[in-house]
Amino acid sequence: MIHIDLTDQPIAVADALRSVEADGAGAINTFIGTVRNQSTGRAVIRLEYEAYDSMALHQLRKVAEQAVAQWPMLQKVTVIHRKGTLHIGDVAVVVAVSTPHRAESFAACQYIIDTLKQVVTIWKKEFYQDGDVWVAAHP
Amino acid sequence: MIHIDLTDQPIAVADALRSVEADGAGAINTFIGTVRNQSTGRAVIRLEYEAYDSMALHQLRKVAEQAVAQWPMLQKVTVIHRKGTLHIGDVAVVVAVSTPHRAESFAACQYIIDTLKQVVTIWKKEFYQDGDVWVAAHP
Amino acid sequence: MHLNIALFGIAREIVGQPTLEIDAPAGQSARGLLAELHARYPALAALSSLAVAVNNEYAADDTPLHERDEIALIPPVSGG
Amino acid sequence: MHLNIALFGIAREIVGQPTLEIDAPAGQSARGLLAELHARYPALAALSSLAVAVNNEYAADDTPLHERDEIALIPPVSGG
Repeated sequence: MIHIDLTDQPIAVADALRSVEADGAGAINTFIGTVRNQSTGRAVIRLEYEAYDSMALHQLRKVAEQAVAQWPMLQKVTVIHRKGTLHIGDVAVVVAVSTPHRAESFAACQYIIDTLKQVVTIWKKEFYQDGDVWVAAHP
Repeated sequence: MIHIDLTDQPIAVADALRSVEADGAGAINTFIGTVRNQSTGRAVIRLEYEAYDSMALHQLRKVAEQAVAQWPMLQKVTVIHRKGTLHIGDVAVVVAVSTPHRAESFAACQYIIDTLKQVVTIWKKEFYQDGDVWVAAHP
Repeated sequence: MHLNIALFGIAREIVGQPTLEIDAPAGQSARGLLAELHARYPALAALSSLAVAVNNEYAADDTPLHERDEIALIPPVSGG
Repeated sequence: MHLNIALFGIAREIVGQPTLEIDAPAGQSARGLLAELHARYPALAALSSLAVAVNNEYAADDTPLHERDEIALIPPVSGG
């Protein structure tokens, strides 16, 4: 019911969507995060995700479990996060959830991506023409 | 930037997702509506969507344009609705939007599917073992 | 004047045909058309809602109808 | 006691290595460890936040550390 992955290979988005299909679930909401060509006004060339793997996997599962506790109608949840070097347009994260009714699919998917960004031990370094920055590291 | 379709062929979900990719859009939200195996407690065997095509296409485009007016950061919007006979698990509708930031991708996608359900001239008839019902027709 | 009305979903089933031709007084409004159709087909009154569309837009109650308009009867929609 | 601390992201760069071995008094708390590391690596104090993780969970300030614990320093996360 909960599928979690952290991978250095390209994320197969179509497979992630299929993984949450369920005959009792009429609503599937999916959030896909991709690498943008700019960040706070600077042109991004590539980025690197570093992960504390064991803790990231543990925390991802906890976030998904919290979502299921909050929205018991959740049928299936898939969260896949990429690590390593990514280029413009590459998929960094996919969250997919299925529910019988649509409002809960939006709420649960948004809860998972919002919470993931707060607690999951993954770090993004953006590379520009003239330097690089660990995102969110400094105030 | 806005892609609308009403089709009697199976919806290619992966193509719909790809259609909203944009280098400036880091967030893609997708809602997929599929045929559930039950509705208000009755087992559904199949359903049929009937459409007033010209008005449905016109209204779908208006809904997408309203979303762009409300969230000017929207980069691309794709809405595809199926018509004809569908079976359990078939995809009935796909809404996909891309934005630079994620909160707006959720809000715009939810606005589109919620408004679609209120105004777009498509009618669903559910078939059960022992009868059929035009959904929402009667109070 | 002569109006051609397209019917869909349960409205099509109640009337028993996909289009309806009716004679109406010049300047007939959407509201007037609905009253006429409710009188002819009482089952239409049991629907949760029934709107008139003119040229692919929902019509206000007092919208005047014209012979050349594309007119349709819109029972409660249920897409998505 | 002897603690092995895993370092990630900008914390790894500030310290200049992916793990750190330090001696700490028995019963050292997460807060105490952070104070010690801030003293050794002042650049850590400039971060928006810095947490201690013990066995894959975020540790409270007063969580006591043990030699066998898997301890990590968690600078501001930025996944997604």
